[in-house]
This record gives sequence, C-alpha cells and structure tokens, in this order.
Amino acid sequence: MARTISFSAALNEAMRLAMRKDEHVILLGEDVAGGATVDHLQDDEAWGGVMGVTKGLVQEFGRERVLDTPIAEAGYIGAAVTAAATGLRPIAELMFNDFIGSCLDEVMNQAAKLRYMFGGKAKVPLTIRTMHGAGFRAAAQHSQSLYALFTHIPGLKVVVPSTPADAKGLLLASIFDDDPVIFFEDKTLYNMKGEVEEGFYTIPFGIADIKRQGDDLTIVAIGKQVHTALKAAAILQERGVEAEVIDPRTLSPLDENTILSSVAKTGRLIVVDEANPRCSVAADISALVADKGFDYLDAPIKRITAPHCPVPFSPALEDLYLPTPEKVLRAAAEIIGDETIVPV
Amino acid sequence: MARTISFSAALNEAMRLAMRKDEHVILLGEDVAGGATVDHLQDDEAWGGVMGVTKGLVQEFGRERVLDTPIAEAGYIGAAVTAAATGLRPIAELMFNDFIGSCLDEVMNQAAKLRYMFGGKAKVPLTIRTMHGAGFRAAAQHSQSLYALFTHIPGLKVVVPSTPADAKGLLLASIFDDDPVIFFEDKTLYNMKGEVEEGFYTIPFGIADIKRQGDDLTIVAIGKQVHTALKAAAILQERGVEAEVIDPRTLSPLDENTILSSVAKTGRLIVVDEANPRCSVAADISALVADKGFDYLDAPIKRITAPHCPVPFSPALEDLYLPTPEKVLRAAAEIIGDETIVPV
Amino acid sequence: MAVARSQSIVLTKEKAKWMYQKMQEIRQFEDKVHEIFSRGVLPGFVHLYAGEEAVAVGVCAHLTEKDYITSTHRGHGHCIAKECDVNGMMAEIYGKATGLCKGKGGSMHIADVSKGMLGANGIVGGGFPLAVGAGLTAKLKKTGSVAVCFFGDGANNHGTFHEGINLAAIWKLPVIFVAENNGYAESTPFEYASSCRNIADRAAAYNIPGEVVDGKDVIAVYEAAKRAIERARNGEGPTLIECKTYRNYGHFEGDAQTYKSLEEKQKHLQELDAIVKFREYLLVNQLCSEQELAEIEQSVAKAIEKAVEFAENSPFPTEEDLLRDVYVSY
Amino acid sequence: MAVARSQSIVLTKEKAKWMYQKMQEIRQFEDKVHEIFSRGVLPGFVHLYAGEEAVAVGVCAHLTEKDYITSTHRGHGHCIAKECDVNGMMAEIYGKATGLCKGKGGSMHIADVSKGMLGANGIVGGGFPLAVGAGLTAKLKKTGSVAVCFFGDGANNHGTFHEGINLAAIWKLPVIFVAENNGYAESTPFEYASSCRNIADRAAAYNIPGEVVDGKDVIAVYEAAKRAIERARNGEGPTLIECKTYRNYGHFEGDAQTYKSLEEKQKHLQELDAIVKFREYLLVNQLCSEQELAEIEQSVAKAIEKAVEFAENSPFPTEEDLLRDVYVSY
Ligand SMILES: Cc1ncc(C[n+]2csc(CCOP(=O)(O)OP(=O)(O)O)c2C)c(N)n1
Ligand SMILES: Cc1ncc(C[n+]2csc(CCOP(=O)(O)OP(=O)(O)O)c2C)c(N)n1
Ligand SMILES: [Mg+2]
Ligand SMILES: [Mg+2]
Repeated sequence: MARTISFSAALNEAMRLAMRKDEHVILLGEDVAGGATVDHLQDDEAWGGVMGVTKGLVQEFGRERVLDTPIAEAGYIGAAVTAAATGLRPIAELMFNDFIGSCLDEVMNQAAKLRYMFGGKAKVPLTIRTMHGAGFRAAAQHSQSLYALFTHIPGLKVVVPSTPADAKGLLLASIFDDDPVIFFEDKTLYNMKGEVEEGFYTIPFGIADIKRQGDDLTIVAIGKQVHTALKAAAILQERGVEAEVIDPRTLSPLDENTILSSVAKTGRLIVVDEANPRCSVAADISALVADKGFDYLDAPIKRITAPHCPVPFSPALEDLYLPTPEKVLRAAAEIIGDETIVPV
Repeated sequence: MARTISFSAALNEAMRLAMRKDEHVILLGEDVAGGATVDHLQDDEAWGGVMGVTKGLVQEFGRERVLDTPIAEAGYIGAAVTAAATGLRPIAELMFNDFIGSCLDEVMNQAAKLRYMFGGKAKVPLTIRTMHGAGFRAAAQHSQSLYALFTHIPGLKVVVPSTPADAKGLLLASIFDDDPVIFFEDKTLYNMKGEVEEGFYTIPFGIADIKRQGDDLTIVAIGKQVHTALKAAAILQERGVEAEVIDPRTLSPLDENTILSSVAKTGRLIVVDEANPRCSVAADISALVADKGFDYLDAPIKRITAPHCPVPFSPALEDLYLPTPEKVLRAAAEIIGDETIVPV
Repeated sequence: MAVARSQSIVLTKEKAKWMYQKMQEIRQFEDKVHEIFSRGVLPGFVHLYAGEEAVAVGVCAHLTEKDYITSTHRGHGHCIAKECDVNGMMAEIYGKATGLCKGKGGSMHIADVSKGMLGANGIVGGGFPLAVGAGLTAKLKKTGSVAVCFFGDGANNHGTFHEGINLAAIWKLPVIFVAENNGYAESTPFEYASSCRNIADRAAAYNIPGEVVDGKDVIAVYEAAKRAIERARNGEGPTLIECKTYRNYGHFEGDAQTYKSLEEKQKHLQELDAIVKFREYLLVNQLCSEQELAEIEQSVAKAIEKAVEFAENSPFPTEEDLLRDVYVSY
Repeated sequence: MAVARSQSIVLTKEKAKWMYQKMQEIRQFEDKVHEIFSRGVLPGFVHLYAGEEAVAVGVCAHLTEKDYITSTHRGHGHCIAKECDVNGMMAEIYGKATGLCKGKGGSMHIADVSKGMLGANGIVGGGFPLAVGAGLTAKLKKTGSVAVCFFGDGANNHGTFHEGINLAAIWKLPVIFVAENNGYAESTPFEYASSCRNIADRAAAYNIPGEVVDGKDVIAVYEAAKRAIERARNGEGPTLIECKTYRNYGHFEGDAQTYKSLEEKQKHLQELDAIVKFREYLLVNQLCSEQELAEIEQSVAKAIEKAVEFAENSPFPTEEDLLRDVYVSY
C-alpha cells in the first residue's frame, strides 16, 4: 500500500526496516541518535540527526545500534569500513558531503580498495549516507554536490535519488549491497512529499528511471535536478517538444543503455547536474554519448551545471548558481534550433 | 643556454631559483630536507625528499626555509594555506597524491575557497607539489592519478607537466602564481632527460603545447601519456596518418581553444589519460568537444584511460592497466575506419 | 586540573571599558540576530556566541591588528572581539554586497584578514592547521605576531587538533589554542565524546602548558591569555587554554535544546552570566561608574540598530559577482 | 616513563618454541627479501621488519585467528606473527596469482582476513580507525575478540591516532594500540617530529593506560600485551603500549640510511638483537635445548627457501584478473 510521505520519512523508514530485518545493521554518525548519556530526554526529544532524518531509530534499536560519534569523520567512517569487513552492515552518516575532506582516505584508499587489494578475499557492505546540494543558504562548505569525486573512484557505488519512493528503495538496496555505497541526499528535498509503498522493497542499481517519456530530446538529470528537468519538459510540451527525462539514480554503476537508447531515439541530449562543471557527472555522461552514441546525435551535447565557482552564500547569488528550467529551455532552444522555445 | 637534465633536476632547479628570487618562498613536507636534527649528516647526505627531488635545497636555504614535517598532511598542508594567506609563498609537498585523503579538507574547503568566501579579500599563493602515476609497481595506494578530483574543484589550478622543460617553467609559474596550484609530478618521469633552459623562466597557465602537428587526428594527452601519444603518432605517420598531439599542461585552466581549433582541422579526437575513466579529465575534454566542437566532428570521441579499477600491484596486471600506443592505434583505426592502422 | 579563577589584577580603565563594550557588542549583536532570525528574515545556518563573550574578549584584549585569530562556525563573537566592523558583519549575515565578504561567505565564513581575523569556518577542526600557518608566518618573518585558535569541545576530538598542536609544539610557534568548552557539540555532551576529563589535560601529550579557566570570568581568561601570549611572543611555543563556558542559545537557530536540562539552563542564564559578573566587578573595583556602563550599553544598542539598518538598506550582490574572486588571476 | 623490562614469567615450552620460530621466520623472510630485492628481482616498494620481531611476536602470541590486527607499510612481520602462510606472502610480494591477495596487493597491502590480518596499509595512520572498526564488531557481536593496531612512531602524529584512540576509549572497545617506535619515520627522527617524550605518554589524553616497553625484549612485550589484552577482553577498553625498537634495514629497500649513526647501527645490530637475546633466555631458562633451537632455525630456513621457490614457480595473474574483485557485484 502506498502512502504519501516525505523524502526524509522514506529514508527513516528504509533504515528502520533494514535494522528490523538484520541485526547486523547499525547506524553511526554525529548526533544520529543525539543526546548520548543525557538522561532526561523524553520520547523523541533526541535529535535523530541534524535534520531529524534518523529520529526515533534510537528509541527502537537502542544506543548499541544507533551510535553517536565524536566529530571524528576519519575515525568513525574508517571504523565503519572494517566493521563492515568483519561482519556488521553499518550505515555511517557523513552529515554533509562537504566533510569528505576529513575522511577521504578512509573512503578512497580503504573502503573502495580493500576488496581489490585483498584479491577479492573481503567485502565491505558499508553504506555512507550524506547530505548534498545548494539552495539552503548554507554557503561554500555546506552546499556542494560532490558525487563526481566518488564516481571517479573505482570500488565505490554512488546513489543519488530524486523522489521519496526511489530514496527508500535505493537506500534499502544500498544497505544490503555487499559493496561500499555512497548515498546522497539533497537537503532541500527532505520535505518533498511523494507516494511510497509500505514494507520492504529494493530498487536495483544500474537501472535508470525514465521519469517522463518523449521523442524529441533527452534530458538526463541528477538528484534534485530531475525536477528542474521535469519543469522544463512541461514547458517544452506546451511548445510542442516532447522531452524524455532520465534519472540515472545510480551514477556508479551507470545505466548506459537507457541513456544511449533514448538518444538513439531523440538525437539530442542535455545533462542537468548542479555540481561544478569540470570533470563532473555531466561531463561523464556527455563523454559516454559522444563516444558510444555519436552516430545518433543531431546536435551538440549541452550541460547545464553550476558555474565553476564555490557556492556563494548570498541568496541573490545562490539562485543564480543553480540550474533552472529556463537554463534548460535555453539549451533546448539552441540544439533544436528554435528560439521560440524560450519563454519571454 | 639549454642543457640536457632530468625532469627531477629541472624541478629542483625551479625551486632553487624561486627560493633565491624571493625569500618568502619556503618548502615544507615530509623529509623534503630529511634527517632533521641529525647532526652527523655530511654534504648532501640528507634525503631531499623520498625520491631526492628536493636534494640540496636545505644546504643552500637552511632548515628555516626547508622544513621537514611530521606525517600530518592535514596539519602542514593546512598550515601552508594560511602561511600563504599571511605573507609567505609556500611550496608544500604532498609526497604521493594518494595521500590527499588525509588533507582534502585543507585543499578543497580551505585553500580553494578562501578567496571566494572572503569576497576576494585574501589570496593564497600556495603550490602543492605531488607525485602521481602508475607503472612504479607501487600498488593501489601509491599509484593513482587524481588530477580529476582537483580539476572538479573550483578555486584550484591544476598543472601536469610532461617534459623537463615544461616542468621547470610551469613550476616557477605555479610558485609565483597568487592562487593555489596543485602540481603533479609523474614518478616514472623523474629520470627522463630533456633540454632545459638555464635561468628563470615561466610557462603561462592555460596555454596548451602542441607537441606534434598533424591534420588527420587530434590526440590530447595528459602528463606521461603525452609520450604514449607521441609514440602512437610516430607509428601512425608510417601508416600515412598525421596525428596532432596536444599537451594541455594545465588542466585548470584548460586551453579550450587550442583543442577546439585542432579538432576543427582534424575532425577526430582521442584523449589519452591514465586516470580512471569516470568523471575524468578525459571525459571532461570529450564533453567540451561534444558541445563546442560538435560541428567539427567526423567520428566518435575516444578515450584511452585506465579501466575502472584500482591500480593492481602485480607487474603483469599493471602493464595491462596503463594506456599504450597500441590502445591508441586501435582507437585511431576505429575512428578513421581503417583497420590496417593497427600493427599486427 | 584546578579551574583558574581571576586573582586581583590591574586592568587599565581604558582596557576595562573596551572589554565591557566588546562583551556588550557581542551579546547585543547575537540577541539581535536571534530576534531577526526568528522572524524568518535571515538565510542559512546561524550559530550564536551569546554566553561565551568572556572567552573571545578576554583573549582578544591582548591582541592587535597584527595578530591573527582563527575561528569556528560560531564566529561572530571572535569577529567582534577582533574589532571587525559590525555593519559589515551584519550585512554579511544578510548576504549583502556591503558585507565583510561581499555576501559570499555569510555567517559561517565571516572574515576580515585586514584585522587579522582569518575567518569563521564551517569545518569543525578546520582552524587548527590554519592557526599554525599564521604562526609559521609570524615566526619566519619575525613579526612578533601571535595566532590564536579558538575551537570547541567537539573539535577537540578531530584529527586536526592533534596534528595542529603537535606541529605548533615541535616548531615552537607563537600559537595559543583556546578551547571553548560549552559542554556540547550540537546535542552531544562533551563527556560522552571526549575521553579526557579536561581538554587542557591533553596539553601534556604535546609537552606544552595546559590550563583550565572559568570561561565565564573574563578576568580569568584575560590572565591566562596574558601568560600564554607572553610565552608565545617570547618564542617559547604554544599553550592550550580551556575555557569552561556555555552557549545561551541552541546549537544553531532552530534547535529546541532538549538535551539541556532546565536547571542547567537557568543556572547559566541567571546566575552565571559573564557580563553581569564583569559589570559588578567593574563597579566594585571602581573601574567604571554606573553611568559609564549605561552609556556603553546604550551606545552599543544604537550601533547594533544601525548595523541592522545598514544591512537591510544595502544592496544584494549581482550576477557579475558570481564568478568574481574565484581566482586572483583568470 | 619507566621502560618495562621482562620479569621472570612462565612461558610454556610450546609457546616459547612458537615464539622463537615466528621470530626466526620473520628475520629469515626479511633477510631473504632483502637479498632478492637487491638482485633487482622484486618489484615495488618493500619495507622490511627485521629487527622488530619481538614486537609482532610478543603481541600476537596472545591472539587466535578470531582476533584481528591492523598493520602498516612494514607489515611482513605482523603477517607472519599472525600465522599467515609464508608461501602466499612471498608469492604476493612477487606479484603472483598464488599470492595471499592474488598479486593485486603486494608487500604494502598483504592481508589475510581469514587469519584476522586486516592488511598491511600504504597509508601511515590508516590502521587506527580500521582497528577500531574490528573492535566495534567484536563488542557488538560479543565475540570476545580483540583488535591490535600496530603503528609507527611517525603514525603517532597523524590525526587518525587521535581520532582512533579517542573512539576506542569512549566506546571501551577491545583494541590494543601498539606503537613500534623505531626512532625514525623515513629519515625523520621521532624526537624531531613528536612533541611527546614517549608515545605512551599520550595515553593520558584518552584516560587509558599507557606503557613503555623494551621492544627488543620479547618477554617484556609479551607481558605488557598480556595485561592489555586481558583488560580488553574484560571490557575495560583500550591500552596504548609503546615498544622501543629499531629497524635493521633502511626505511625501504634502497635507503642509504645516512641519518643513522654508525654507533647506533652497531649497537642495535650487534648488542641488542632481540632474537639473540631471546635465544639466550630460552637456553638459560631451559625452555629449549640448543638442538631444538637449531632445528627450528633450519626448518625455518627451508620453509623460506620453499616459499621463494613457490613464488618463483607461480604464474602471474592474467588479463581477466584485472577487473575482477573491484566489486562483489557488477
Ligand atoms: C568536520 C565537520 N564535522 C561536522 C560538522 C557539523 N558540525 C557543525 S558544528 C558541530 C558541533 C561543534 O561542536 P563544538 O566544537 O563543541 O563547537 P560549539 O558548536 O559547541 O561551539 C558539528 C558536529 C562540521 N561542520 N564539520
Ligand atoms: C598518510 C601518509 N603519509 C606519508 C606516507 C609516506 N610514508 C610511508 S612510511 C613513512 C614513515 C612511517 O614512519 P613510522 O610510522 O615511524 O613507521 P616505520 O616506517 O618507522 O615503521 C612515510 C612518511 C604514507 N605512506 N602515508
Ligand atoms: Mg561545544
Ligand atoms: Mg618509525
């Protein structure tokens, strides 16, 4: 049975179900329970994460399985790597993806490479949940979208959901995957509502979701930008252009076929990705299509990304920083060769 | 006057000249002098870096300006950021680029963003020298080529030289640049010899070098892979194909024009980059051309990169991991549509 | 470790007034930001320093523009104590073009290098290496400057604490590490997250002096900082000072503070207020008259009102600012 | 801090022989690798453990396959003491398909999780958090296992030292942190890089026991490890043991070791050899006869010869291995 719940509630439910299903699933991170050793906390007064995403889990599963950590990302993320390799199935929360600077070694040189370096004789069933995304007025060190860094590193799987239903199914798949997964949550999506099935289900990795079908133009969009793409597609429809909107859902592995098949049909591609442009996922998908999909292409491949600058604090600037439906429309107009597409 | 010296000697000379020219230039890193507080060291017995690249500098400039550090990358790289912002011009050595895992925050969130976050009211004239590259049998944690991670991050400049002469001029330019620069040195190039001018000179950023001219095919190659590309080009020539080999030299800023002009002429592009493929510089350059150079293209854009796996230790596997002239030839044959190009 | 309390010392009248004024500026600035934030006017994350004034002021009372400080996400107090312009600060928090960082940094990155204020920092523990770097410049350029690193009890468990202090110690740099132990990192108590009883106990691991100070007693902080800064200026290396303090508001604006007990909150807000205490001290020791103090309070109130006005009337940055100042060149 | 030396204790004959054998295996393995490396046969960076045998063996004498260790770039000794197969080890160093890691890891990543050996590590300081993770599993799954983290004097200044020990301490995990203080990190002396006099002094910063041990005295190490491991198994949390030791070879093969003084080298190679000392101890205390020891020495020599043969006769991995085992799935 599906109900309408928030993105945040969908994630909470996924963790709850996973922890019920398998006692080896633990959750650790800064304030994921909250108020450790504070004895006057009542009911759900404990924080449950800085945005409340893990609220209530400590009540059900106790402080042995929902562990508050010191501010020591290298320490507890690194610990989660071997906790995974020695028999647990940890969900480690890296509060903001921007804090990867404090624990990249544990992710890049340990988690990602352990299995390979050991000749396949170990596995690392670790999920790192982390918040990303601009638009929250959180400035340069709390607003990045760093999934490209992780996608560059072999040995990691990278997930970026765009809807509550996907978030739940992908998080459950991540937790029960035997490889290290970095799971990105856009902080500005937490309150977004959507239909979500009750109970346990997983969404397999490497299967893109076609969020909207169309024959004239392919738009591949990442995370929250799926919604930017859908908005643009709705306006395009009014102007007689049917855009297909593809949400890869997992960046590593990437569903190359769905993207290539779509471009084979439409001949045109725009990638919408709010990360910085250089060596980005937008560039990666462009490169894929410029190689394997070259013969399908009728027009240049366009990328709508952030500019090559840090995320500015001022709302006035941050709004200019992010992709918008208008930017997508402008690119569409250019590659379709029809200026009338852009709204005036 | 030009002499033939090694890549390593060219770098050493660049640092020596910089430190002579400006007393604010200091050098710090693990064992960059070597044997700190050991009083029986004679002549040039001090290590001068793990590969001897900084040998002799401590003799000329003393231990005040050539500082051995503890194994504390976050500590001393972070210190170098503000040392730069408060009036020094530090060269910090990150022994292997793989160790960025221990200090990404200092590079990504501090060095790269400081100026922007402060509204332009600070500058960070910091150079981070670091070793990269496979082929040394140094295995997964000492062989990566991570320049894509840095190129993704706005606020950093990224330099990857391929010859001794470029290494010297680009390192001097890096040291005297007022922005943070990450300078990559391929450990397997240190012994490579080449003609290098005496005295002080700089090579400006954002100017690619056309290492070989040709009208039939453009090969853009990074660092050591420039030599792979040149070898492939020599074989191609025997088969009547003139390849143009472009060395961007700096990945950020990237000389888009030289690449685009070349593709305008040749209609075909191969990018050779030994880093892992996803979200790589190879992908970045492909994406650039698939957008701004689309109309010039006669064939798919090919990328010759490492496979999407960590660097294996075994020589047998590492040799398969790296790009080779043969792999370039195979791609050339494919996009030229002439199988006879591949040697049998 | 015993908690050092203030002994009788002689503050000049001028210094005393400066200190009282700065404490007032911080408190009133933060109370105002709190009020504006709760009206939904201000964007982003805001972490208020109210309650901890004695730390920033007691330390910065010894510093000049040539000395450096590194700060934290909770940086407004350090900014004010380091004499940054409150108009520019308020405008920054509003994201205006007239802000100290032209609106690009915001509350978490507020900075003024010309005042030696090397920035608030959104990264917990980010300041340790940065303070070391400023100390290195001071030492190598022989400027006589010192660098002060303010950090929280939460930051004391981050790896950069260890790397930064060890570096400063082996290089004998003029750096003072000032822990602001307000008992919590977000909702996590210090006692849970830290295996040490006092942060200052960790000084021994680096062979440097460590001292615990009552962080609500501005004179005690002032005295401890004096010793440490003298040591630093004399080339004797770093000191670790731990100030036991408390934050009057939540971790950030919007925090329900369920982890604090009622008694604890009342005790700190009512009995242990650093400003109330210092005010009494100034009167009892006849360093200031009631009238002088009232004048300071009022003039600060006016200045803060003016700062809000300034911020509200200032323009936002515009499109051409977006890509400006990513680099010095290109 | 006083350096603990061995007191008279009772080693069983069996344990004594095991220990002597493991020390011999390590020494002979490393001497052999040194010899082969100098002939230019072996690829890559190789860091030899010869000289430090007493540490790995004295600690691992208490462990079973269910206990974990994390190691360093200088990991061969830990591997052998944790009973990894020397044939597989040698083949790994040769990059052969029969290696413990199928040739993919090499000397710096040699591992055997089935033996509880969680890997050598190319990242200095990489092992601290990893040991904590193994300790966390042990605690939560109530397996009674312990995790030992071997690390160098250089690693003791890395941020992960601080984060890892603090975590283990607040969570009272069964982790033993064993410093192998061989006086140098590459060419940099411990005294220069570390602001502490002894690494064990830093234990106080985490409210855990810290102990300095003569790392050339395998019985002293054995005793200290015993205390720490008992504490750990009893749920009393981590201990920090510092073993003062020395590496007989250079930092890596090819190092001219100019930073070592002649006297120092001679003292360690001639007077302070841990194996010579333990051999005497075994004879004096009549735990082993001369003949038994000679037999061990010879059988080890044969085993090492066999390991080299095994490695040399093994095949290299092939193309299909390149992309295998990046992931469990896909
Ligand atoms: C590296 C890093 N980890 C986590 C955070 C999230 N965070 C911001 S403030 C904070 C608590 C800091 O506590 P403390 O150091 O005691 O400072 P206080 O807020 O009490 O002043 C945390 C966990 C961060 N900003 N940076
Ligand atoms: C994070 C990191 N920094 C630097 C290095 C380079 N490195 C390898 S071993 C070593 C010295 C280690 O010294 P120590 O911890 O004392 O161990 P030892 O070699 O003496 O056994 C250094 C600097 C590394 N591998 N990882
Ligand atoms: Mg705090
Ligand atoms: Mg050592």
